[in-house]
Amino acid sequence: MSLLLDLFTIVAVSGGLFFFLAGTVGLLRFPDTLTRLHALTKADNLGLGLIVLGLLPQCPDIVSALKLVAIWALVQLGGATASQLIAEFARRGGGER
Amino acid sequence: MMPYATTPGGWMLVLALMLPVVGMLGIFALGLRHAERIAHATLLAGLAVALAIAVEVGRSGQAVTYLIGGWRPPLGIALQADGLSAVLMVMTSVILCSVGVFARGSFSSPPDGAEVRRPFVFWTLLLGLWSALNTVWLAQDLFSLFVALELLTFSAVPLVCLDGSRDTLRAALRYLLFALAGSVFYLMGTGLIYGAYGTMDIASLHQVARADWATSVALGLMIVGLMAKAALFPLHLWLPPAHAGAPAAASAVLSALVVKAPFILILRLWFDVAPQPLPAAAGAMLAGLGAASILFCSIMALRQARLKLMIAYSTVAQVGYLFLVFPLVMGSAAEMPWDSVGWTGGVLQLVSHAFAKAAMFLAAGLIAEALGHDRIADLGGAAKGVPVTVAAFALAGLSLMGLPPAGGFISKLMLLTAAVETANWWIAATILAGGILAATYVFRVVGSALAQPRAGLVMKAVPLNRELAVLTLALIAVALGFLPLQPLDYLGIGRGGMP
Amino acid sequence: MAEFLFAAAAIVLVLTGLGLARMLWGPSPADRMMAAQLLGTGGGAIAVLVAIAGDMTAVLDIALTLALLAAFAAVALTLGEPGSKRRGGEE
Amino acid sequence: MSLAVDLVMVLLILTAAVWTILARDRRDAVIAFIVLGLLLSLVWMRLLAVDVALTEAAVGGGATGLVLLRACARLLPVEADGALPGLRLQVAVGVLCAVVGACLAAVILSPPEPAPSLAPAVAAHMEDVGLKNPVTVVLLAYRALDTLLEKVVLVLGLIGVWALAPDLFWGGRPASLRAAVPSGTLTFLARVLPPIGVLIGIYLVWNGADHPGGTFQGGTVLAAMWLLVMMADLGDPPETRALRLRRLVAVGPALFIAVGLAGFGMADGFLSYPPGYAKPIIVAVEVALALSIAVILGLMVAGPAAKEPDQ
Amino acid sequence: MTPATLYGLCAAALVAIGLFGLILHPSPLRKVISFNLVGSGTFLFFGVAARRGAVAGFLGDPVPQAMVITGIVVAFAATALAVALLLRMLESGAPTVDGPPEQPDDLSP
Amino acid sequence: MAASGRSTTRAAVPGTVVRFLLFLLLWGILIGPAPANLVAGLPAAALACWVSLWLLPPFGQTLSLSALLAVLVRLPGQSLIAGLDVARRALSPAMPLRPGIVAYRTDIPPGLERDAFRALMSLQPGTLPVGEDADGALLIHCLDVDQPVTHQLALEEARFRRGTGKGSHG
Amino acid sequence: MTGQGLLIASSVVVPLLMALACLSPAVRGRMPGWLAIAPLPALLAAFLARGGSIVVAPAPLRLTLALDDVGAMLLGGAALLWAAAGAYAASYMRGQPGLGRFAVWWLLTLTGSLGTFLVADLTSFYLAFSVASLAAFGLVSFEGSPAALRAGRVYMALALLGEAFILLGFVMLAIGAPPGNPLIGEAVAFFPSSPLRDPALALLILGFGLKMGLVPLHVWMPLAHPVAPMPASAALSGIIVKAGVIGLIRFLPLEAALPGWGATLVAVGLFTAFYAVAVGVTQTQVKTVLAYSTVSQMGLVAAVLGAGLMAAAPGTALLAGFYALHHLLVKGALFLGVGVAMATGPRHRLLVLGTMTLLALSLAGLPLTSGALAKYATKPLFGDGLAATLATLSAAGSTVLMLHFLRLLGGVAKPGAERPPTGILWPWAAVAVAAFVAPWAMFAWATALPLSASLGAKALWAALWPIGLGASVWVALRFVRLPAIPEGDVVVLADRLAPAVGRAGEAVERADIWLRRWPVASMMLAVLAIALTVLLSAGS
Repeated sequence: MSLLLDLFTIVAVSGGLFFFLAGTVGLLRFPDTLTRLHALTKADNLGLGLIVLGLLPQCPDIVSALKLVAIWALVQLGGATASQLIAEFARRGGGER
Repeated sequence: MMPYATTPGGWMLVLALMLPVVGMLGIFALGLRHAERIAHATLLAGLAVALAIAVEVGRSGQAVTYLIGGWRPPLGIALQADGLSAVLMVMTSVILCSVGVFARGSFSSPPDGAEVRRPFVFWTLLLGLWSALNTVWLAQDLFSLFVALELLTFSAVPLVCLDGSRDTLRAALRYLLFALAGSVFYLMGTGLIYGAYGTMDIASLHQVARADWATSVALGLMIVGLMAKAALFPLHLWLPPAHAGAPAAASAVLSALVVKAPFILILRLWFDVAPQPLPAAAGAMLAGLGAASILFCSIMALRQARLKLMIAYSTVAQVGYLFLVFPLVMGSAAEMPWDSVGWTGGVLQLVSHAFAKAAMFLAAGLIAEALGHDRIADLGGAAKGVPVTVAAFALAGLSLMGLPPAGGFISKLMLLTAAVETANWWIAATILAGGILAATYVFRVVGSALAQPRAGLVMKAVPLNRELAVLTLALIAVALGFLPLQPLDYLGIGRGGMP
Repeated sequence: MAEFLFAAAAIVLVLTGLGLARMLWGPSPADRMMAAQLLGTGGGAIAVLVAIAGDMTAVLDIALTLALLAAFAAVALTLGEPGSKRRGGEE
Repeated sequence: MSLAVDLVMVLLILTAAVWTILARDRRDAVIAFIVLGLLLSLVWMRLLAVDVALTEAAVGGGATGLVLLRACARLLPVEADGALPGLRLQVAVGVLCAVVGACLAAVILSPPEPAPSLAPAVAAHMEDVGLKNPVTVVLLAYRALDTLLEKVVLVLGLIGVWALAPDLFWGGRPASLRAAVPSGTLTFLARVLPPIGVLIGIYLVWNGADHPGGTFQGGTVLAAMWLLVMMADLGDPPETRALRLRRLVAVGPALFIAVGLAGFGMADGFLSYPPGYAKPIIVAVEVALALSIAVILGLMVAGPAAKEPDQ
Repeated sequence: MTPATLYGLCAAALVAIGLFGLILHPSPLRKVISFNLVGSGTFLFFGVAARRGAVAGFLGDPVPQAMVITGIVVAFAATALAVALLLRMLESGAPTVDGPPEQPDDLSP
Repeated sequence: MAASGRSTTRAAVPGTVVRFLLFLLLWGILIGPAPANLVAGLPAAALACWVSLWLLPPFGQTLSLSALLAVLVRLPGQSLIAGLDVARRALSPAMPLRPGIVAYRTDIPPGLERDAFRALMSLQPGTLPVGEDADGALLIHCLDVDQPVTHQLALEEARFRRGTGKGSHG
Repeated sequence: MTGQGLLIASSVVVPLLMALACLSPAVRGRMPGWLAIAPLPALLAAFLARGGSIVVAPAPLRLTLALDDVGAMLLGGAALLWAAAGAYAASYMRGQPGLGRFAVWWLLTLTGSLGTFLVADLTSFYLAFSVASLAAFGLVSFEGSPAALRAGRVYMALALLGEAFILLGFVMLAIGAPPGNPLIGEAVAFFPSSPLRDPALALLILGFGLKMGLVPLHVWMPLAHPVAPMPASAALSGIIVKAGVIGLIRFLPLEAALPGWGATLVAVGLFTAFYAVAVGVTQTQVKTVLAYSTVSQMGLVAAVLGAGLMAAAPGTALLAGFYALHHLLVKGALFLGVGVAMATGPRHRLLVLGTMTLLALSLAGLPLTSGALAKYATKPLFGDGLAATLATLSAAGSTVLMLHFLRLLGGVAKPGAERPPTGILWPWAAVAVAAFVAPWAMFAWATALPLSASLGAKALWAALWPIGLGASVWVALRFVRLPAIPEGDVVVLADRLAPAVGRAGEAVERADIWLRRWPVASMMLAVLAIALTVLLSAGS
């Protein structure tokens, strides 16, 4: 059982790492500001989500696990709004002078 | 070094720290209507506490100590009033009380009780500044001293730009930034000290300090950071505009007291923290900068067209004298540093300059109020309009010049004696040259103030109680000249145990 | 398992670090701010990994704080709009 | 392996630091500084100083960043930064700073053996206080004076900021913080996040007695939430003349001092706590302090009064 | 080399970098930022001391950690005050970029 | 303290209670189940609730909890699809991107509801709201304008509106 | 506390209180009329309190006043001249603007100058000396004309320099003496064996010599004395320079023979005596000539002291004092007399000019005048060598200078002047009478020589021939075209330095602006930190 959970953790966390990689690559490769924002929000949020998911079995107690989920939820909320704010900002001229 | 223990009367030290804070919070929370009353009550109570502490130090013949929360250093923080601290505390409270009386005229709340900016800011910051100063005089912990220094900066900077004019804002910003640079240097040093010794307590450090690279770096950073805050040449960029731009009551406090705090800290670092004996070259460097301060900034003072700027430059010069102490004390034959003439001379110079400079700035403020300007060349008639003020200025000037019977004479004579005793001829020459320059710039003002008024000059009347506040300070500066010409035992109280 | 999680944290750090190139290249402030956002998310990930791997649940609070304030900088950035005429107190 | 990670971290930090200095645009510099703050928060975590990491995350990433970005916003239309001076001077200063850095590095490279520490002393007396978070014990018991003075610093800082108001505006409201262009997204965030933030802030304060966290971290989070509300234009900064507001500012330090002075009667003296009651007293003081800190930080960021007081 | 030492060196570098900016940047806002950089480096020195002092079952010496927290608070207050000051100065029409030192023309009240 | 909410109507009380309980639950998640912590938890949750009521007055409409839950449950899946979408484009050497902005006319009235929908949208695959045009249409930035973006969004909107109890307008 | 002590104290305290009272504008307005009263306690003390002393503040301060023989002699003369000049001023300056201010400076100067004769401890001496020198600035620059201001500046600069010399000298003197504030006697007794004897002596001679106007430190005198109002000139030239004399008398270890230093002093003094004559005869202003005469006479006093120091001759102090007293009174009378002469019409002119001639030639040692006594009394000190010859010849020099003075005086009458006002006539007459009488009365007491000896034919001849010689030279000089030497002679060299000083000041200002630039100052911060670190670690 423990082994299975460990395996789950490894798979999920690795998945998370993959999406972080994708996010970073996207951030570096994508051609314009708004596109890059997609990479940031979507890939990284997913990355964090997978990592949180993978860590759940490893949590020492239920409270930490719930806290992990809460963290993920907060990041979702933050990411969803921050990306829009930056997008609005970028579209209005991106702060370029 | 005797281990710390709370001594009888130690609670008064807490009072000295907390009274101003309570007063400040009181004004803040209750609004302006009560500001002046609270401030004056606090000032009086604080003066009483300071005197009581000084008496207790003298009576018991040992330092008054208090361990905060009963925690013994190095874990806890100790407050300690030795003879030197007691003197400084009394000096601080007397000057602040006089400034309080003086400021009644310029920072009173309006009669309708509406809150206005200047009195509110002035009184709260004055009290904040006082708590900071008392902390600097009393705390025995390098980190608490850092916090106290910041407290000092935060109270002092807004006082500079109380006017809100463009130039004073610039001056205040410059002051703040440079003071912060100094603070961060000091803090860096304390960090290294903690890394090396695991304590911030001055007495503990005194026992364990080693002469190694880490300690040298730490001390170098701390002392130079403090020099920046003391505006020692060539780190004086911020002082002239800041001190000249502040309202007179604030300038008096800034010039008389605030720049002294970092110096006292340097003194403590040098003699209480650093591994003894320190290389003579290091002391000579500080004294060399002090000498440069004296000569350079006296000449600058001489060339100013504005009275307040002149006084401000004079502050830089006079602070320079304090730094002459290091080689004089280190080279002295006295058994303990504080038994030497140089030590007493340095402390006396600090105290007498504080009184004299406070009197000068306040006098300059009154003169400017009476005449409507402070151009030195056009001061004619001031002696007729505000004779008491001009007399106070002249008396304070005596002290600055180092002429008898003023306090500045005794202090400079002691420094000179120490210089001759230790064969530091260049220091002797500097002291003398500084005296000549000071006399010249003071005479320039007094002469101008005594000149005939320009035709059609209308002078504003100045309330007598404000003039008397100024005169009191000047008279104290002069009265200090009646101290005997020998090391004061009082200044050694509470320091005896340290080798 | 802890080893793996620590390694994962290290990898996240490296990946986020690469993202900092955006901070240098820009070209617009929005792009640079994205690097900060990335670090917020990545930092949260690192914190949770370290917290669980090192069994220091207190570290979770760091992640919590980072998550809570993640959007804060982005909000602050929008204060500095181009063409904003607002100066001082007047509206 | 582990050192390699640290090396990466150091590289990232130095990159951000250099960019903070070299960035041509001041806003780019501020962003780099925010990034640096987040990285430093991770460093503190790595150094196992979780309390500090929390503080750095809240302040470096949050409060300071906001202050600086707001400054950029208000400086933007007015004036450029002015470039760094010529290359020759840059090289000279660079060498000078490198020497300073080398001096410091030399100190770091020759640490004393064994490393000094007050940890045993802290541990020895933890029982007396009854709290489990050593940092909080240090802050509120052993070195309570520093903490108290630091709060006074904050109050004075606030007075200093307020002092900059033009006479006419004294007592009025600070300049609004609202974003130049209204944004529904921001409003949404400001409606949803603050309650959660308030809860987290209180949690950090309450939890700080026994676990990492504490007054300042919690207070900062609370302040951040308040500022968020102000930025979304859901609430204006309050009038600075309001006595109720001022009492909120003063309540923390005042309670701290009162408790300290009460120590003269009820315990061993100033800032000592009666045995057995230390924890509740400290927590009460912390709560009051957190409240004051939140208000002070919010007001400091908001700035001096910029409008005439309402009649 | 321990991580603490490495971060100590990093702190020294941070100080040097910040100092560079503090000396050379003409604009006060950049100076404030640079000051914060130097401050961060300084705090790291405390952190190194704390980490090295990890004994008695503690992960680190809590005393310097507490000092850093106090230091961060003070540095924030300093930053806020400096920024408020420079904004006010700007509103009063003074140039923000360093010129030669000012000689106030008229300081009379 | 919760009762001090200004506009708390009788009908809204249950909502208030729900919020309070939710915050109390969050408190429990943060600090653990030890009852001693309730000393702080109750006032903290009450304060949070009060703040929440102040910022977010109770809706005058009924929420369909099941429909909302359905939206939330879809979220991780959507998130996964979105992540995979980005990863595919980012890691593919050809980098298949056809970015562009699409205007999307929504029936959701401006206000909190629309803001919430936008937040949701920004987590959807391939879409990122970047503002509104002069007519009040949402401007959506897409990674690939060839995708049937508006169609998808319309479906999402319908689901969302069911959750907020206004599904009939869809 | 004795009556004598109180009298001594009151001679300083009364004028000081009068000065303080001037803080009240009402009092200040009336003060010029009361100036003559201020020195009266001192005059009384000189007669009644000789040998008395009073400790104003006990140990460790030890502020002490004491009146010894030399002090009493000079104090009496000074008080008399101050009183007369004060009365003279009240009348002479009536109606001038700023009289209240004049009174303040006058009273302060007076307090200090009387104090120098009275004080017995080191600190008080320095105090009195400083008050006298610095307050005199107000008298010098009182007129406010460009010349007066320039004179005031030069005076101030040199006075401060002198103060500095003296202070350093005192410090060296006091080192090794008991800590605190030693009495002058104690410090000087320790002096000859002090390791710092030579530098201290050099500094003291420089400082006091500056006050006396020894060449080349005399430059301020011909500038300062003439520009002051007439009564002030009298006080400056008659009394203030005696502060230097009393300083040398008090501080030279006259009991210990120091031939080297003595010889130096004699050489400098005699050179001064002749140099001042040489420059003086080229001058065209009455008061300037008198000022040069003062320089010359003070040179002689210095020479007398030097001679005494060489031989450790007993009684030197009293002899020098005697000579100085004579000069004090005569010079005072001469300055006051210039004012009288200017206000006198042809009808009374002869009497005034006659008196002035007698006074002037008395300075040259005309037989039967008091001046002859002074010269006679000091002659033995010089022995028989070159110094003696030169000292004798100096009388010829004085004659030349005085004749020059008298010739100029003849031409200064104001047109339309009639009888001089009594307000200035009587004070002048009183001083003149005292100048003739006092030395006669004191001769035996001060010199321990029989008065009759000075009236012997040999003595008369010895006094007469130099005057004859001087007169011949003066006549001869009338046919020589004398170069025009500006007032203050070598001070013009300093004037040439003025632009350089100004440029240096500007350079300092520029340096300040540079140093106060942010990058410079903050770089200094780093540089200093490194430097201090290196220095601190150098020892370890």
